[in-house]
Amino acid sequence: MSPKQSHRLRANSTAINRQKPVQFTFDGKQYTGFEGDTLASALLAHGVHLVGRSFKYHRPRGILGCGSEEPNALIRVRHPSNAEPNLRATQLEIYDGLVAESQNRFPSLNVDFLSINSMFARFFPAGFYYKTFMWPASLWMFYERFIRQAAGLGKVSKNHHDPDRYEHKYAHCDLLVAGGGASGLQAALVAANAGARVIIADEQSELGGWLLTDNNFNIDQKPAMDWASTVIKKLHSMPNVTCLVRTTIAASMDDNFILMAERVTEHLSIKEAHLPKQRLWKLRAAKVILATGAIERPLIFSGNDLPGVMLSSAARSYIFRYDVLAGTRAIIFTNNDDAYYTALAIHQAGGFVRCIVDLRDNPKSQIITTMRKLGIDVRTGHAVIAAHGTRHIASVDIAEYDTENGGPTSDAVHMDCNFLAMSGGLNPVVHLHSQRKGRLVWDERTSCYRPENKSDDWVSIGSANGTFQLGRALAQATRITSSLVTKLAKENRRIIVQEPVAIPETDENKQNWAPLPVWLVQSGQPYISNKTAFVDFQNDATAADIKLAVREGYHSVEHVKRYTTTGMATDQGKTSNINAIGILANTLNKSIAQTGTTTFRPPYTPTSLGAIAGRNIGSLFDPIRTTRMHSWHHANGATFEHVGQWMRAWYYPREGENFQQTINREVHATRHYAGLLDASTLGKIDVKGPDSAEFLNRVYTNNFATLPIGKSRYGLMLKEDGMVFDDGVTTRLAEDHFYMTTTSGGAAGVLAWLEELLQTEWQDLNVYLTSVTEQWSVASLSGPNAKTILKACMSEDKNSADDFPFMTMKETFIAGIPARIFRISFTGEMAFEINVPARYGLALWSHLMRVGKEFNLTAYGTEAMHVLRAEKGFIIVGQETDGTVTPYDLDMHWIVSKKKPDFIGKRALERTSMDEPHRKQLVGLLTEDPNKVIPEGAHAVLDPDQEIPMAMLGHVSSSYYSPNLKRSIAMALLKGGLNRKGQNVYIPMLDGQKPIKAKIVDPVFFDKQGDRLRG
Amino acid sequence: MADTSPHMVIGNSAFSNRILPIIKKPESLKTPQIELSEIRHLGKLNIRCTSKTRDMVSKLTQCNLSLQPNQSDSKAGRIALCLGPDEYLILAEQGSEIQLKKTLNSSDIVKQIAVTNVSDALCALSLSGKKVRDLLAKGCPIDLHPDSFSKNQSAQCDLALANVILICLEEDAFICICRTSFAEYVLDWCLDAGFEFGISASAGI
Amino acid sequence: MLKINCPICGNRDETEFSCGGEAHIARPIADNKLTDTAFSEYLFMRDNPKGVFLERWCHTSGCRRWFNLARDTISHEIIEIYPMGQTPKTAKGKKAYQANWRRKSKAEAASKPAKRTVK
Amino acid sequence: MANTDLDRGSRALTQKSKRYSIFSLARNAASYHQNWQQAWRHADPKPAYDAVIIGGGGHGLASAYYLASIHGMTNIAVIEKGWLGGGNTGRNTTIIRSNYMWDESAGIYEHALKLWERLSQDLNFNVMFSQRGVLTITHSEHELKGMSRRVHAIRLNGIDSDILTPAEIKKRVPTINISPDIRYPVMGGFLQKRGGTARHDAVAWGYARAADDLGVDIIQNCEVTGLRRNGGQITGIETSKGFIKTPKVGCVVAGHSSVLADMANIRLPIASRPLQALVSEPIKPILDTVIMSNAVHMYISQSDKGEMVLGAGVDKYNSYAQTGSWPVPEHMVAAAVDLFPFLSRLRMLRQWGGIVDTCPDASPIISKTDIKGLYFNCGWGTGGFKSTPGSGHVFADLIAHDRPNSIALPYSLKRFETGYLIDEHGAAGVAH
Ligand SMILES: Cc1cc2nc3c(=O)[nH]c(=O)nc-3n(C[C@H](O)[C@H](O)[C@H](O)COP(=O)(O)OP(=O)(O)OC[C@H]3O[C@@H](n4cnc5c(N)ncnc54)[C@H](O)[C@@H]3O)c2cc1C
Ligand SMILES: NC(=O)c1ccc[n+]([C@@H]2O[C@H](COP(=O)([O-])OP(=O)(O)OC[C@H]3O[C@@H](n4cnc5c(N)ncnc54)[C@H](O)[C@@H]3O)[C@@H](O)[C@H]2O)c1
Ligand SMILES: Cc1cc2nc3c(=O)[nH]c(=O)nc-3n(C[C@H](O)[C@H](O)[C@H](O)COP(=O)(O)O)c2cc1C
Ligand SMILES: [Zn+2]
Repeated sequence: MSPKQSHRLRANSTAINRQKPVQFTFDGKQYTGFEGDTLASALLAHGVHLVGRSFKYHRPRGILGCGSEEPNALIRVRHPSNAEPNLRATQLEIYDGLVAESQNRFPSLNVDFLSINSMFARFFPAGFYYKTFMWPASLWMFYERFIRQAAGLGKVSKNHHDPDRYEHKYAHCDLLVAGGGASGLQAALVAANAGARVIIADEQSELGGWLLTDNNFNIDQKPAMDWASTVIKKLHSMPNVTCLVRTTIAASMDDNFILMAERVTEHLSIKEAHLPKQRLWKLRAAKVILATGAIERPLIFSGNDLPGVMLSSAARSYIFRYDVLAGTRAIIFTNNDDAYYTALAIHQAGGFVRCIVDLRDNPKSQIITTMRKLGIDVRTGHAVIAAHGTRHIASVDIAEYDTENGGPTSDAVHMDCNFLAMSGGLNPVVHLHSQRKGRLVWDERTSCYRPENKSDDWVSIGSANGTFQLGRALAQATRITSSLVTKLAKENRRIIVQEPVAIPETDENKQNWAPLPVWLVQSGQPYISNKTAFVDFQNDATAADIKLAVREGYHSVEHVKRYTTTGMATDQGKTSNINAIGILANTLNKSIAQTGTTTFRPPYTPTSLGAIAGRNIGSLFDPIRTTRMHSWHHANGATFEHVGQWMRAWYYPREGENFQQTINREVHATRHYAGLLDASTLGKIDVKGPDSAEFLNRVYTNNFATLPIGKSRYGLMLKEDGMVFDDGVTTRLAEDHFYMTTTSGGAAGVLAWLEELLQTEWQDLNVYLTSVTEQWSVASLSGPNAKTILKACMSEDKNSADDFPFMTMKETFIAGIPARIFRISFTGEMAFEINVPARYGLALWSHLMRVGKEFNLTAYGTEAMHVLRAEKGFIIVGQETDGTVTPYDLDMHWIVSKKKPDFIGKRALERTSMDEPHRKQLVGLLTEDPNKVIPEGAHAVLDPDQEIPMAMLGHVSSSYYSPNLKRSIAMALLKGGLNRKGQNVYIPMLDGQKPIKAKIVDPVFFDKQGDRLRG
Repeated sequence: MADTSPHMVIGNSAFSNRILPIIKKPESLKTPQIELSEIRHLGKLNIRCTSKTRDMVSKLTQCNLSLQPNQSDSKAGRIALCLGPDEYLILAEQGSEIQLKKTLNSSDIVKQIAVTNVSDALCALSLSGKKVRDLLAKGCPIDLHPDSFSKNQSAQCDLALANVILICLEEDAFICICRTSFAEYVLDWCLDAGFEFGISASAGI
Repeated sequence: MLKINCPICGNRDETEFSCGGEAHIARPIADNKLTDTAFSEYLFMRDNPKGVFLERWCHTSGCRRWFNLARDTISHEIIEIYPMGQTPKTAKGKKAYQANWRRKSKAEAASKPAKRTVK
Repeated sequence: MANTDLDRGSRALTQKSKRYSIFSLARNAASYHQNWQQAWRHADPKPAYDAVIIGGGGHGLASAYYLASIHGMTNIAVIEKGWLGGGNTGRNTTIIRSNYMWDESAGIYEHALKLWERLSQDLNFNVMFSQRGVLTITHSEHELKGMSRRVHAIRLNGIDSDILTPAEIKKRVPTINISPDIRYPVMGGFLQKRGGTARHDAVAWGYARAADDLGVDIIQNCEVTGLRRNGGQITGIETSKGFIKTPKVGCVVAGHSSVLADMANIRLPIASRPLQALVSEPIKPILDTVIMSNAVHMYISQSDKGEMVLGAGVDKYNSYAQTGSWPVPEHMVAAAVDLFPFLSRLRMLRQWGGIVDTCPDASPIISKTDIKGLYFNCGWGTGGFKSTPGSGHVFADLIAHDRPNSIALPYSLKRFETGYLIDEHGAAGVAH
């Protein structure tokens, strides 16, 4: 049996559905609320105020607000497979089966061991960490453990599994209206009537904004909320309008790029699997209207953080929206008229308003008279100088107050109570305006920061603009939206200006919105009371902390923020920042405008990381690219290697083979019989146009203008700094037509670079580039039997395989498949790179393997390819080079044309430092012990016994066991390497083993003359 | 030339590693609201030419190339797309692109143009159904509202992490062209994103 | 996130583009002799103004065309977009172009064929 | 390197009454903390100084502190246009490590790390240097090879570095996802145990307080608007608070270096780019090691206050706006959620950017210029917080002696002419 909803009123709000009771638990106890309740309203309905403990002092905390501004009521929700910390009870809509619990307490809310911190609070003023825990130095890591353990709010579950979906959605509109209060609704209506594509979004569960709370007057002769409902209904019916609720506008960025976080199923007890938990909208709006309303400021006095102390507007919302009377013996503490309406509401709901304490000396308003007439004790020129209670407010001290000099001028009167509603005036919600670097101006009259409406693209209206009077807000909404519509209509024929647009009329109570700003209510003993006068409730920053920061020289508002952590909690200071600035300004004897504000940053309220990640996780984090032969590799047991986004067959282990055995077998087979490699991932670029030869001449270091048609040439590309960028073989297909290949990883970069050169540097060249990487599948057939196999597969003119000189190309048919065959070799064996239109890739591969079987054809992967080429001393860009290596360093002087007047990188190579003998240069290494394979990446030194730090010569870039040479081989980039051939070096090991001794040699280990490759 | 063989008419599927059809849908739905299939028998020709030779190319290919970038035109079973000021893509019946290329390369303007067969480099997916725009909007940043992206419009843009060309055929029917090596990614992405509306992916024709 | 009006494709999100950095860096011809210092100005030294910056961008995910752009590096406002090979037309853009130290650099002078021409 | 106390510039605090200790804390608690003194004076500029440091970030303040404490130059000032530490010092993800690949980098970063290890004591200000270990994870065969190269070099340079297998990583970081099924599975990593994080603001404040104590004037809200020179010699600076005469000017303004250089008609190879970071809501301790991944572009740690602190790679275009572009953090979050699934149910609390001074070789510039008396310390880009003490230390030495010491020498501007770059791109990836 769950307890009774003792504080639920009999009234009948439309926001909650009394027909639908909802069961939930909080800290293990069962409660019943109604559909439409938030966790906060449902708990308050049971008289539960204590819902959490504060961050630093573990003070008991209750519910302060009624929406996203809430700093205190952070709770954790348990799900079957995980838990979600730090959710605001004031926004969390209850559903059947909700399991919620309080945070930051041990063992329980009522008894929290760390609340002892509160007693020692005087030892932990702001910044105390910086002053202590320094001795002895070695113990900081020990202290830190405890500090960390005490900090932090909620807990996440470690064995977390998130079954939920999170969606992203791009959207575009003519006008985004942020906030669905009276102003926002009117703005949306005006724009929608003109035919604009409108999105209106509000973070609450329904549109209406403040009207949902304050509904005792008329708009256009209808009760305010009826007017709103009519507008909402109209908007819903229009195809050009999208109405979003539970949608927080999280960020406003350059060019009206807006992020919105929509909570789709969080409030439902049955969450259908296909619907996302949240949806992140990525919106581009032509214009934005910010109608985000205002947030009430607390008043700062000793004990203002006790459970039972609430914002006045929140208290009113709980009464009107949720039919909940949060306190039965209420003190109202205010510096403006608005709180009197809360007093009235409490009174009318049957609560007892013990006293209205007004800081203003002699305020005059109809409502004050009304309250006095009702016999309520109204004390103007007074202040609540302290609130008392242990886990709940029990009493207050009230005294006459001198607002000029800041202090009580009479003895305090003690009054008991169980509730306090406070109002310090309104802060327009300027966050989205400020995120865009919109300026703020301090408005002396209304005592608030207002946005400076300067942009054509985003405008603030209504309370968000400091226009608190409803009638004026509606007029403003109408006028400003109409002018935006006029601008939009100039660019967009869909939008038709409607004139004149009627402004809704209101009969609201005329009230004085201007508060009397008193940033800090002092008791007679300020040193003591300031320490319990909370400014930032969540981070436990007090008025005393702010004053201490100033005393210690932290004067900038940004320093105060960082020294005291004010405004840095999960509410980002929605209720605290302006008060803190006020106290700071007073302490520094400056005006608020001179003091400034801290920087507003996204998001408006914390935004789920899961929603931000969306579906770009798991296998969809980054595309995987595969070749057309992939299924064969897979079926034949290949292990794959990542090469950029490509998955390449790395090696094909057979039953019982280890890695090295597989590689040995593949390498051996290729050298002795024949091997087949899937080379489809090589980048391929079709180069066509009259200036193609000239172009290639400029981008390669060697000469391509002289390349005869049908012939291929290896080329090296540098960047303008002279460093090796890419390499590959390019073939001339026709006078004005070339077929270029690039490395697999470099393909996109090379194409982009070449395009850039053509479009920016050399616009005079007439050349077209087209990527054909995926158009062709490539099988590289190599080994002594390669020609035989090729011949066996050729469909016509088989003899042409005999007359096939090295570095030439032929177009023919293989197994009936049209093919371009290149007689080039990366293994040092007689080899053919067979290119076929990609759709035949698999057919070609399978055919070659079938026919090759009797000639011992073996599929080999990239690892065997690496070994084969290393035996020949061929470099791999990215392995022997790292962006700091020139062709000279690779001992490839031969490939750098001395004749060409220019090519990319030429001038850089001429710098004096580029050909200096002590640069790191490519050499081969042979270990003394032929069975020792040096780990790749290891560094060589001359003297292994020297002290650390050692003088290193350079690193081993490639290192393998060569089954053909029956020994290990390695390549290295060593300082002055070319002149050191014949010398010994040592390679120190990481694992404590003895350094490996090796001799510097030429990097070509096998078939130095290249007889095999030429055939 | 290598690609002039009659053998080219066999189908070209980017999904040789996949078993289709796959249907993903919420339990509440009877039938999926989005259909995806590969258009396998489609020749694709990339043509580079300037305004000087464009009319000639139009004539030789029987395609209307007097298009603005990101516009398409379909005529007699061929779709021509303008990808940029000097770049066009022609989608034609399987095999006919070979003939087209031959025609262009044996014309007088051969020196001034570049014609590249990209039939196997690109994969064409047909996406249709009443929720198709909602699906695309999950990963495509351009404005897909029917007012802004309607019949005969096309766009080279991003779809999630792949680069694609979208062609609007009808209010609720699109062609999505991507590089074949990205096709599986695009398929997987669509299947996952389409679950909300129900999606069926079939091998296509 | 910027909205960039590609001269070919129209307004697109910044994510579709790649930024190529400072525009109007004329490439010295290797044949024109330059000191290492003057060459390093071409290779490494970059204009990095707080204010109007002329840079070049490519619509990588779209038409793959390069174009120039004048952008305010404080407000991110795009002042002007103009074709490759041209100089800015707006007053702000013109000023940024002319005020750039590079206009007087040796490297820029060496970008025009001197005694011999390349080809 | 820094061996003696004098080398470290250790002066603790000369004014005994200002020193922080357990006792001072207790004493002050008794008097309601009414008697704490200002951490530093709010000085007004004098007409002339022996040297001026422009930029009140960590590097500038450290430079001033070491000029005063080691080189005895106390008639100096730090000029800051805004508030101390409001630049990148106040907005970085605070990763500290010295496991760089090239000898030159190992030289400066290890020098800095040694200074970090005693910095709280040296400054009498707890900068909360937490040596919880920095683990760089790798996701491909290719990266494993790169890691091997780095670790070998690092170890031979005498810097601690351990290679960990995925299982060992899982043991140290239980919340990490080492499933082979994710797109970039964790294949290994290397750990610098001495690496970690520090409380960024405290670094600026601690240096400011210690420098002030030695007589250095710290002048905030004072923007330098011009550099005055006579022929080839610097003679003073124009500021929003008037002209200040001085024969030596050290520019340490990070993202604004090109702006300052322009005032002296000097060219720098610097691009000012946004670098972004974000924090989640605070939670109880769950991650005790700093994790970095170059391949998926993200790094993450948990602050002492409990937020998860995440950072990514640098944005693609120049900007002075201190904000970045959304796709960058979005990608970083996806990478982080993949590696740490528990993050999906956390929320981003705040997201911001800084203006980092990126250099073509991803290494800094600590250099004289063609103008006598004008020095630049910049180009730290995305990774200079870790070097703060070392950078200040060698820069002070350069300014005092008008000659770079052996650690600073490779970082001269001349390298862009000779081509002797210190290319940390390939080796460092995201260089934090
Ligand atoms: C998001 C982010 C994450 C980072 N993460 C790391 C990390 O994990 N590890 C790491 O080692 N590094 C990191 N860095 C880099 C690191 O923050 C910087 O390299 C370092 O803090 C630079 O310090 P600084 O003192 O040189 O510059 P800053 O702290 O920027 O100080 C320069 C100061 O100069 C002032 N100034 C500028 N112009 C003028 C003028 N005209 N007159 C007077 N004053 C002027 C500025 O106001 C500023 O205060 C990160 C940076 C960012 C932005
Ligand atoms: N607390 C108050 O705002 C408050 C208090 C008293 C009276 N009023 C009265 O309300 C009327 C003003 O109406 P209004 O329309 O300007 O404001 P409003 O408060 O009625 O509406 C603002 C709406 O914006 C929403 N919102 C704010 N930030 C958001 C974000 N980032 N994302 C999504 N939604 C967001 C809020 O949930 C709210 O519904 C005035 O007459 C004023 O006197 C308001
Ligand atoms: C390591 C680190 C931790 C931070 N933690 C928080 C935090 O807990 N709460 C918060 O609001 N901001 C936090 N910030 C961000 C700062 O509030 C602020 O955004 C950052 O210093 C940049 O300054 P700016 O946003 O004022 O421009 C943190 C910043 C850093 C560098
Ligand atoms: Zn474009």
